[in-house]
Amino acid sequence: MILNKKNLTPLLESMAAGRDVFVPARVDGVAKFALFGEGVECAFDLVNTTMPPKDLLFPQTQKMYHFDVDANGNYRIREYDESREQVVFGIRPCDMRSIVCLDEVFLTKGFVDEFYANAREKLLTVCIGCASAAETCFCESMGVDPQAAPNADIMLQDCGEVYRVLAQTPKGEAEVANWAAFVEEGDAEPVACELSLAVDMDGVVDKLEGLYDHPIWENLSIKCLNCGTCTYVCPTCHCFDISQDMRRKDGVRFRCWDSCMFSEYTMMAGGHNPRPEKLERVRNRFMHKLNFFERRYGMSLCVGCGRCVEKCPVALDITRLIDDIGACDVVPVAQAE
Amino acid sequence: MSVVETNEAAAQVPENWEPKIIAFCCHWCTYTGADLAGLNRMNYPANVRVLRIPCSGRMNPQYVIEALNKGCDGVLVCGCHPGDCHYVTGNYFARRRMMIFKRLLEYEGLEPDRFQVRWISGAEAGKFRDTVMSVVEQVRALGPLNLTREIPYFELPAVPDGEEAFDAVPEEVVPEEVSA
Amino acid sequence: MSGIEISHGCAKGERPLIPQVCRVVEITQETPDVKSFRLQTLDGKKPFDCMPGQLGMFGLLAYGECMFVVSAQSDEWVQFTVKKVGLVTEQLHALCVGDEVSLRGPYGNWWPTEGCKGKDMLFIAGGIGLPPVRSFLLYCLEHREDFGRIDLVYSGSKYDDLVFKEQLFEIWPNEPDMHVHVSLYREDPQWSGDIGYTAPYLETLDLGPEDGNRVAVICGGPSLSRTCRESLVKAGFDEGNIITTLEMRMKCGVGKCGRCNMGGHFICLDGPIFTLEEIGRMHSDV
Amino acid sequence: MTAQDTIRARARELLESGEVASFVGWEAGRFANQTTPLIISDPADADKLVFNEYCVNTLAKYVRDLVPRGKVGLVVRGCDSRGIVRLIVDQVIKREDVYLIGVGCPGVIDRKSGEPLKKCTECRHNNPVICDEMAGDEVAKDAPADRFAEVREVELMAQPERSRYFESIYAKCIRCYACRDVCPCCTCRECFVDARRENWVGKQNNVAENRFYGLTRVMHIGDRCIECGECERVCPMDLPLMKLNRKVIQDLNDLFGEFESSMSLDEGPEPLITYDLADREEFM
Repeated sequence: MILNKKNLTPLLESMAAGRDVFVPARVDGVAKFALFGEGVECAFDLVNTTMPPKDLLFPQTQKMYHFDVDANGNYRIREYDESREQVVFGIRPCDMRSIVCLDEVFLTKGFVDEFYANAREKLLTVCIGCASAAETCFCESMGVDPQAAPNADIMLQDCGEVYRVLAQTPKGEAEVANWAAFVEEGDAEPVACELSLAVDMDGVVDKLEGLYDHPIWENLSIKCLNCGTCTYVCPTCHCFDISQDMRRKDGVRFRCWDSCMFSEYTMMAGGHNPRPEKLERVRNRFMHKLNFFERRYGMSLCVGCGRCVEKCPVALDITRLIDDIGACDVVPVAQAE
Repeated sequence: MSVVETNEAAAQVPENWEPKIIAFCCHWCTYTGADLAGLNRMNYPANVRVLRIPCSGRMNPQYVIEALNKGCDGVLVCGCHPGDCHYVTGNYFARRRMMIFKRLLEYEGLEPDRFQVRWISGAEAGKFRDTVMSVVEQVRALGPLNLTREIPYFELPAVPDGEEAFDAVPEEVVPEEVSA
Repeated sequence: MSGIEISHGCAKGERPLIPQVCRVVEITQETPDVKSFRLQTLDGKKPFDCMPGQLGMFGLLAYGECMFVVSAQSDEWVQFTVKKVGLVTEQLHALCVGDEVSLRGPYGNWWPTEGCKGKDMLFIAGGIGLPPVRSFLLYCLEHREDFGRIDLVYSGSKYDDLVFKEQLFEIWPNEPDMHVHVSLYREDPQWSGDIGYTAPYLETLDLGPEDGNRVAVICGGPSLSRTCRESLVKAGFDEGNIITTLEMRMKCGVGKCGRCNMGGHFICLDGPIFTLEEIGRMHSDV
Repeated sequence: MTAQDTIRARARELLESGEVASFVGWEAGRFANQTTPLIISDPADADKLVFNEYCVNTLAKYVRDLVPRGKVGLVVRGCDSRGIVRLIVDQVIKREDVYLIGVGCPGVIDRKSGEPLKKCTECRHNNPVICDEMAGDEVAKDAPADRFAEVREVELMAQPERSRYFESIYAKCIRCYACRDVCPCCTCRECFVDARRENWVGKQNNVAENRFYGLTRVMHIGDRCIECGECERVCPMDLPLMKLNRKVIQDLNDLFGEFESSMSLDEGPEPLITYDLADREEFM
């Protein structure tokens, strides 16, 4: 099926009837996913937004439950459920792959995080393939096809003037069914997207096992500022902190994004901090991206979107790290984990 | 419940709205002046909550922002007259810091009357009362502070109005018999 | 490697971050800065049943919550032993009986009670490290016949810091085939016993590995566990027979907030109990 | 001998002679015209050092972590040298901890747009204020038109409009603290943000907390700000942070006399940590 780019806007208006539709847009100069409505002009020309779409599933500050004292003086806890029907229209294949990583974290291993699970069920993902890539994109090297997203509900492959519509899940088929007014029959060839940046990932995971005390981390972390920019613009970073807002007797407990780069992230009450210096934190972050997550869930936590390469104040570049690791002559010690 | 007050919501004035004002008073001069005002049975509106600080030099700008975020509509900082400071130079530093901070807050859109600084000595009980009255009137005229404040703001018990509003001595609380 | 088998990532549960409101039914003051709290749900039942060594996220709704080991349990309450070190523990110490607290759990894995059957047990603890070790010790004492000789090596910095003194000096020494060795780091007027740090004190007791039949359980501060591990390995212990419980800052308790990671493993979900051999394989910056 | 060759040669000499334990400069990044900071201690790496019009980062703050390893060699332009002065005056490092190779700065070009960076168009001191030696001659640069133009532009707005303007700024902030971590004035051992027990500012990201953080940071560095513009450059959300810093500098200059912070090691105390009996009196 074909969807002509001209009738994107009427399609969005029809979809936005009962639901919140989020589209990539520039709001006050910041490229992020904004609620489609008046005053928001979609920016589908953007290769990718600065702020990742993880904000829809895992908001930066999310109220978990409200507690207050009920009639007979006992504490009462009432959960918030702010999840509602949402559509993210125009998400890119690399961000779709990041949603797979977030699903693994929040929905598996013995505990299902119901805040994330509720939001995830009610989210319809319409992924748009990339016809052109930015200089910092390296998704193909991380196993992501710029024109395909297997776990998206609907895949719109960019074919120049039109999109090729592929409904990939029952939910997607149901949605495409009522797109009849905008879609016509026919087929089109998706535009091949060449990436200027590529890294060689094979062997890196195993090599990292033996590199824990290698000076490579020293040279890398010495120039890092330890700010939280890379973790907050990264689509797959999922660390959070839990705290509460009080108002005399009642209050709200919320969870909010946290960054492994902050100094008090692992600071214990007794004053002991297992990761006191920049070296341990930077090493932990990149090991988590390239090795730890792979060992635990079997997929890399870096999807190659290039946001951290783009936004790092000191241009500390994960692709150069991968190249340096490749160049290291440490014999890969395959750890049987 | 944490109340998200956006700009429009706070614009209309609820009918029995009373301005909430915090006065940071320096322990040696203004606090004594306020005490003297109480001694002389001078009546001033109870909208002002007095907080004692050792010296106006101890006035941290963070207290002002926290007060505004937590729900106050006006902040008053009082200290000793320059030269009277118990710590000799406390109010000189405070004068500079507060001048800069006042301009910064006005630059950020806070109405000038909401953040005021006064030098009030221990003997000027009248000046303390007049300052408090004028601040309360000015802030009442400005209405509620319409900054976005997602921190839950304090809802202190409604201020008793009418003439017994000023005699703030609570009557003896008679414990009724505790039922079984 | 005939090491002890420990199950990992075995905690299950739904609505992981939502606590239940519990009531404090009994508070015992162990030392000037350590208290034990017994908790029950509002309607008087046991909040959750858990295996020895599992953790619970115990805290106050107004101030926050921290992860503690369930130091003892019965069929009506669970007990947590809390040392006053930070913001939340300070508020916990201000609690009185009948107050309401927030509790969620059980989290983490448990002591390998099956794996250690029939072995001699050597428990090593330092200061506030005794409660986690005690949860296993109490299990061993309840199933005394399953275990061989039990030794407890416990040390603290001051006499006041010794936790569970009553059990330590009156009850446990009289248990069959159980030997309690207590030492203090420094001279203390109230103490006439041994003086010495845990690792050197351990070597003076010459508790050998009994060619694989003795299991060592360590819990204490970073320095204690490092020095004791070295002295045990030097004494000939096989790394698979040394079990320790690790500690890091925990916020979610269910392996999602990414904070307590040891390499790819999360201490709150896969741990906190690991054998030394497993820790050796992980990238540890504890 | 271009400035870059001089820097490379001097860096190699300093490292070989052991006079300097580590040397801080820039190296070429992966992409065209991209540079990234480079810290070397091995003389052989000296050839990686580059100096061109794309050296975006200000290097002063790296010295703080490197001083424990020994004396640090550093390439300094106008903003870097003022950053070093700031660190010395704030007693974070001592003058003899650093060896400064000065170089005149023609202004840095943004590698994407090709025009000079905003912070360089507004730069008024492009030649090093202190250095041990000069690697190239000073570069004359005409002073920018109006230092406080953007501040005045905000001041002319009406009060409600200004309030909404700053609320939209604070609504965009994601609290990544890049502005704090890059600023040479922000060198507290434990920042109030990390003092979790005192909990000055919560971790949630809402307008109220962002305003608290933003205003506090401006008041902490207002009188010591060296106007290097790095906080604005590194902000991932492109917040106009210099509008706040420059507002405080403008008021300080108007009220307490012209003061240019971090210009020399023996300059007078900053305006907010001193006082004058004849200061303007507004609170009588």
